[in-house]
Amino acid sequence: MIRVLYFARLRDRLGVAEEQLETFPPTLGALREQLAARGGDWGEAFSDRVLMAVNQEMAGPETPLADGDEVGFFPPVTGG
Amino acid sequence: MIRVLYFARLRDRLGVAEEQLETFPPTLGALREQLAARGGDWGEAFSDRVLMAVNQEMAGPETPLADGDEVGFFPPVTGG
Amino acid sequence: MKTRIAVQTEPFDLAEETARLSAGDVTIGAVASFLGLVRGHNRVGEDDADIATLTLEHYPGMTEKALHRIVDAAAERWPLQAVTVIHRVGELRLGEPIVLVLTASAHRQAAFDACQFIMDILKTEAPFWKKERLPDGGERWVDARESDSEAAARWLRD
Amino acid sequence: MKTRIAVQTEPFDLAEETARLSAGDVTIGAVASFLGLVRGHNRVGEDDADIATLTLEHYPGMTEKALHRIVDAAAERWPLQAVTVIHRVGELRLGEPIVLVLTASAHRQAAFDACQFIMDILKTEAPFWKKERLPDGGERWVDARESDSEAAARWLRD
Repeated sequence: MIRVLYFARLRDRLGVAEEQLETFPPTLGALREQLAARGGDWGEAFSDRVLMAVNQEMAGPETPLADGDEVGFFPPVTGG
Repeated sequence: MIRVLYFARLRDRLGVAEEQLETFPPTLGALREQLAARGGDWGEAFSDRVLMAVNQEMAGPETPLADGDEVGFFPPVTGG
Repeated sequence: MKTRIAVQTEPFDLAEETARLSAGDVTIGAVASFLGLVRGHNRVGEDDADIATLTLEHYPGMTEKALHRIVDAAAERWPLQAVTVIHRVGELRLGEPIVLVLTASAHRQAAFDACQFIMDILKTEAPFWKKERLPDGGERWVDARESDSEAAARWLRD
Repeated sequence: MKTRIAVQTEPFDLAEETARLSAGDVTIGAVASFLGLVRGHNRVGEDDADIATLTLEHYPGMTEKALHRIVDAAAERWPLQAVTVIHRVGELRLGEPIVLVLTASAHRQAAFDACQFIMDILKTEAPFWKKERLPDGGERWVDARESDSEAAARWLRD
């Protein structure tokens, strides 16, 4: 099982802040594709630039996923 | 008449903080040469790098001198 | 290196933070700082628009990790005695402080460079997001700036 | 542009100066600052040596003029809403503040650049001189640094 978190504009568009996935693909990139394929707002939301983190570290599409991981998806950051 | 001021290390070496000159040459560079020619510590003190100001603005050797001017001689600055 | 990193809703005390940074360390000759404040208007496409308040959301846990990593990267590049980074979250009013970065070093160039580096990388890597509330009650998320990506990229080129 | 320049023996209040700089101006989004402190040792030729106190002499009248000119030059190069420069003179103890430069702008790059510019030019053009008193009672004037001349020269090349 993995935890998936959505933040800021992305969360608002999806209407989901957090979900738990019992089954998940082997990489972060594959997870992103799977979410984008859900249809509705999901495809459009993931067609924008979306940053990804695994266990609270920025991560790329090749990053492997393992049971217990925390995955974050979010728009480009605007702090400071 | 002009007022001539000396600061910091230069003043300490010359033992003079301020003097008034009744007669003075036409330019700042000529004044500097005249002071360096006084002999004793003066020649050595003016052989180091010395900055010059006329009426409290940094000035070069070509700067003309006029009655009532305030001239400053000092070593490279070390504030901040 | 003395490091202080905080993500908080409360304001911070600039004088107290500066004193804490340099207290007791007479090898520090230079403290550079950056203070980011909520501005009263922002550029939206071609238009300037007034804003009423600014709300900062973040990714709890990841923000602190990201800030620690940025500060550690700065300490690898420059000789620093102390660094403080405080970033506020929640709803902020016009003119209120958002972020404070303090860097202390023996000499000023290291302090200046490290302070700019931390701000530039923070702007593109620390997971904070700004939402503006307009005087008419409308809200909108702030868009990331291309100029911020360029500012961060210059440190990778060096 | 709001300008505050002071040459004084008294310490200054960092929080008060920062509040004064940005008070009431919600177009300010960024405040960069530099704080110079008396360090406990200095490089003399090849050796480090401890110092006990630092005395700052200046050229009264010319210092204020020079600081105003430096700040005006910064305001011509960058869009600044406010600048504060405070430089202390007289005898200072270890760890005490020597100089404070605050620059306020809408955006951070202008604030950072202007702050560095003012410090770099101040270091080579404002008529202040430092004299160190050593723990054994001896005194010596501080030598100008070649690196300060180079830091100032880069702004003329740009």
